[in-house]
Amino acid sequence: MEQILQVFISGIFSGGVYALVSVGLALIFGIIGLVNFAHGEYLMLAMYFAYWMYNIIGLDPYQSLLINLAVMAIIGYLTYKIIMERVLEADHSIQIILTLALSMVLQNLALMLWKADYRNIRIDMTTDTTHIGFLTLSTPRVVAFVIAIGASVLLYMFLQKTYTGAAMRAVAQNGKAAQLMGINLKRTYGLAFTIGITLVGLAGLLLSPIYPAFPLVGSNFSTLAFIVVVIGGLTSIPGAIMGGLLIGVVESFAGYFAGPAYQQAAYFLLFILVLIFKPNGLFGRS
Amino acid sequence: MLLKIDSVTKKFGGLSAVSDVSFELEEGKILGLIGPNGAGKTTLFNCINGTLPITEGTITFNGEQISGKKSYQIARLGIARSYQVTQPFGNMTTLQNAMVGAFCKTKSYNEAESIGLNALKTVQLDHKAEIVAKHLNLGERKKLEIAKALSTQPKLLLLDEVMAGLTSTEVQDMVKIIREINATGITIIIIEHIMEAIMSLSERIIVLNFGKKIMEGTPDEVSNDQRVIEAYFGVDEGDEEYA
Amino acid sequence: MKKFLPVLLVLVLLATTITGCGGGGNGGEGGTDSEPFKVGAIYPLSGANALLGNQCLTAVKIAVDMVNEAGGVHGRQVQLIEADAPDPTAATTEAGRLVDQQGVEIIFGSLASGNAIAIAGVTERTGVSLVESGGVADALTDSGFKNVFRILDKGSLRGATGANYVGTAIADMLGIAPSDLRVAIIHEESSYGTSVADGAEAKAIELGMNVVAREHYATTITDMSALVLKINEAKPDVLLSVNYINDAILLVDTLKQYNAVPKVFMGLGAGTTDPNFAATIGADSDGFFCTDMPTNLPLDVFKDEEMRATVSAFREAFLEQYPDLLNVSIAAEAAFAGAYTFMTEILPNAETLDPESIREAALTTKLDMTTLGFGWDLGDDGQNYAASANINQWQGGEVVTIYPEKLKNGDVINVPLPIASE
Amino acid sequence: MINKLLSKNNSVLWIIALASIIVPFFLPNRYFQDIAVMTFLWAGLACSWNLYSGYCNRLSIGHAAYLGIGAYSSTLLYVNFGISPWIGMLAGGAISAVAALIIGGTTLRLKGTFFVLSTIAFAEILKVMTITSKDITKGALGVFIPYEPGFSNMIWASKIPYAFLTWIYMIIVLLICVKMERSKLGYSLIAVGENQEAAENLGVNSSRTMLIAFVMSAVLTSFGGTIYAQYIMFIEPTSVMSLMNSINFILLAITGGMGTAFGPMVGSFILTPISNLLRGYLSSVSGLHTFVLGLILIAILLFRPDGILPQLKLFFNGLIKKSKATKGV
Repeated sequence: MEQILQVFISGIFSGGVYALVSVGLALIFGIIGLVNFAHGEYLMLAMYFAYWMYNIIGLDPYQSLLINLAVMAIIGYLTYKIIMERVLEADHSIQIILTLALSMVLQNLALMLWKADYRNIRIDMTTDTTHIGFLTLSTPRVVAFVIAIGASVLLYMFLQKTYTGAAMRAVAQNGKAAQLMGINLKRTYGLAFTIGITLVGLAGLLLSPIYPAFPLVGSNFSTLAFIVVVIGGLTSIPGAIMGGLLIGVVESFAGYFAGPAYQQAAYFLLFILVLIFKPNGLFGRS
Repeated sequence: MLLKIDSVTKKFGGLSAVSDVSFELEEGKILGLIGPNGAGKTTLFNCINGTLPITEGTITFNGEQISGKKSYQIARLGIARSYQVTQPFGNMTTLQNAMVGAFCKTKSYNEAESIGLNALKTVQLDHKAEIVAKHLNLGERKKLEIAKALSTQPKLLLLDEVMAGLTSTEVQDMVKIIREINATGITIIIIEHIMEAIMSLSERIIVLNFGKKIMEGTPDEVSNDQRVIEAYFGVDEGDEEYA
Repeated sequence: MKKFLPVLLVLVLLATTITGCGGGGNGGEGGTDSEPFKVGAIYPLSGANALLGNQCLTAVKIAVDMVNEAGGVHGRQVQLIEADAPDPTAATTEAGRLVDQQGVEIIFGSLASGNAIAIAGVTERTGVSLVESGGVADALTDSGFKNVFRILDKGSLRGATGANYVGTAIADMLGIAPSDLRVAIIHEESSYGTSVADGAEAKAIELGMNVVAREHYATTITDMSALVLKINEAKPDVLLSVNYINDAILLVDTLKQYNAVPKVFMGLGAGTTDPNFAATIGADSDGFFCTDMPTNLPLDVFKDEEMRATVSAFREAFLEQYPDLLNVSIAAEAAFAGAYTFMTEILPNAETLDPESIREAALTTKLDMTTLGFGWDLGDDGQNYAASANINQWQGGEVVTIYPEKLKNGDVINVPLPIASE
Repeated sequence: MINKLLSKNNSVLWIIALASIIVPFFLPNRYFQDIAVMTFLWAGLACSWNLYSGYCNRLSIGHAAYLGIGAYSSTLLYVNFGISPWIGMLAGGAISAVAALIIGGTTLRLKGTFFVLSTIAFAEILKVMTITSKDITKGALGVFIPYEPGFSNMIWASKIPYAFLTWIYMIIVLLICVKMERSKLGYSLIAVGENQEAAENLGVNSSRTMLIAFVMSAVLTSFGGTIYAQYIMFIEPTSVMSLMNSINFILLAITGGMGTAFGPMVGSFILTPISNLLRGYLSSVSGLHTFVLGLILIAILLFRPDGILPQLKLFFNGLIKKSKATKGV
């Protein structure tokens, strides 16, 4: 029983990072309707920036948090302006392929600029553990979890309590109607994309003390984030959080009971089941 | 009786978009369907052709119960419809659009081509046969809607506001086309807001309001009926848009 | 049409680049009167294995430079043509380019066994030699290829060597009879991990040990908690583990976090031998075993003075290009050894540089020592039966060779590991 | 998106397709012949993908699964039981058909991105199954096909027979697509892709239409998988069933023009040689070739989202008009 609980908890904690990656995507997918298969590549970029900040200036990822997020926001905004804005109206298949091509470009740009080496950040906390009762928790994962959930909640509050947030929700519901009500559609889209990329950047920073940066590190996260977003019910921020945690737990249990080889297959299977039986997502409104 | 609607109700959640509507339609006739916005006219069409499952009641077509059947099955049995908001297959040519429905009754490409072409001739669109549909203007799109439906070689044609937005000459044109179609023996139910058109076309008219049938009669009876006048002018128009 | 112009422009630019490069490649100047002797190198330079692939290519380049400086092969300068093969399909095409377009006589490769087999499919036809110093899958030399020469040990042998040491020496040190010894096997799921783990499992069963768990995972794994909890459940005394570097570090971190470090950790090649392994994990790595080709041997192992100088020069040249690395990676050392030995020891023994003579020279030449620390003695299948795996142990951030006796330069420490659970 | 049924005026493209078999004979060596083989093969594969995804405008990013089924079925039958790959090819087709029926039956009704993601999911699950069913598939070690040339083994020493085989494969898939374009299935499929509800109202059984096309697409892809395996002579799950392979189908089709019979062929004729040559000649900087390839794709998508085919057609039409004009004078 203790073991099962331990497996569960470890799933929850890795799910925290998935949640954060996915919240960013939920924002982009939900509000702009843009399919971004290069999402994981921004995680990669953020991890590299964290590494360079650590390696050159000596700031650990937590100390360089704000600078990094600002950089990610700028990169996100530029991507939106240069590429995404041109395909807002395009067919989703064009968007998918365009972002796949973008991910090829970013991955290989990283390979060209920074080589394939694994860039580890080792801070004292990396292998620290926290004990609660019989439970063992990896400290950086706990920190990542807390910040991830905190950021997601902040985003949720932003969407619920501020005017800009309300405007974004209105756009998510019905872009044209929102435009008629005087909401600047393109600006709102740009903001949503920028926030989405900043959030995935944050996820990268939180991951960087645990996991090295390398050109392909983001490739798994793009598909995973989509799965979480769909399971969570597309536009729903709480849904994305719950979805992320669920995928973490499913992965963990599959790894424990069936073996790590089945971890990915398990969440893909869960995803297909959700699509078949609850196409609006487990946590979405019907 | 070609079509028999018996106490049909369609609910969305708690709201009844169509409630307890019954009527019958003889072969070869033109039936008008009017009512204010949100009265449930389009929803009724959606129920007849199987796009939406009905909540209660039965629909019988040609002696066969069709409620519960899928829309493509109903189309094959001989009910075709046009959409109020035109739905052309934008990247196909006008002729190709018309041919999709033709394959309903034939497997031969050549046969489908001639059926499609005939349908285009009927609506006077054959000169645009090779134009890609997204480049058509509104009037042409409305005609294409009818041609697509016609090419399935229906017994019953449901026309949903095919004249909305057209110029008066185009409307006259369309009235003529509908008459011609009817003359070939195809029964028609038509939803229309342009009163002169529907009054001159229809033999009988059914008036819906808030999903209920409030009256049925000849054009003359309908235009003089107090309830109809109230429905159109007296009461606030419902805000709910059902279909 | 206006918008189409940029696309056209890109295409035109590309075309010029390609023809430009092609022209340059063909007109390589050797500096001698005779035509250069062309050799190829195919490694994964992009994609998931890009890291080691690029290191291997660097090593081969250094070997070629050294050979050229010393006068080349049969008096001809060696011209190296490189190729990127992230997967077997690309390997086939690129092997075709090197063999049929560039006319290379030898291909050095290829890190991934799948690529090696795909390349062999091309080279066999024309008799071009494939000198393999990275791929360990048994199938490569078990499939009847005539011109594939593998300098390093087979995967199954490497696994078996590690398991054998566990079943004999380590069982003794722990004071547990092999039949009571509980071993768990973890491996990454590519052909590398699978073939080494297969060898280890077979040997462990042969020696009567209890294989209490065997799990595999994809190298893209980001959280090993479930794996570690599952393995820990089986309460192994010894963990036999085949990993690349990234996952090796993640595995040890996670083992430590869950206080699940077994009494003995026996790494089987690649990641656990990588200098970054100890550098990243720190002092806790003291006592972790790693079975691999001989790696980072002290220079005094090389009795031959010339060879000692060669190894030293290679290491220096390599680290110059990879200043971040502490030591030369084992993959690069093997790539160098394969290329250098073949060009300096085998080719001079071939009467001419045609496939038949090269093959004969490769199979008949016997060497006691190569720069990799073991000899050269190929069987008819092209496998180097002098190749062995060493049992090494991390001590103070350095790889210390424990076994075989002749290469031994330190004694075993930390059995059981001080950080082991219980 | 372009009019998908322009193939009436396809004579020039047919000439290109049929004449392309001459090319391998004029290529200077086996390397270029190899690129020609891969070009034909990928043209056939991309056309097979296009048969469902292109016409119906629903992307499958999981076609590597059917490539894998085709490759593994024939290879395992051949290596283990000596059954000729020609028969194995049919067996692979049958297995793919069953897989596509199951997968299609559960996912084809999904819309847009949901369908796309479900195809990725199924392909990944199949890959994991192939890796873990070690007893049958040899898992990650992959399967090596011994070199025993002969027609019945579908193995040849020269590249020319492979060029013929892949070319015939491409032509057959093209014929099927062109034939389909002039059939009830084709019209129904395109109509469903444009507007599913409107098509249903015209008597199109959309789920049946999609399922038939999906199965056809899977089976044809699987045939290509068998040829692929017999050509490379080594298959392993991580490369055959990789996401990158799945993506390649789409890249080729979209570059040429999705949903047109000849678009994917044009895409492969342009992109397969370019990507191979880029890899061959830009390998000195790791990653440069894929980077450049990505940039080309982004350029095409931003500036020519309908693919290159319409541009080609305009060009050809212009030529024809010109020649007519000169004749007229």
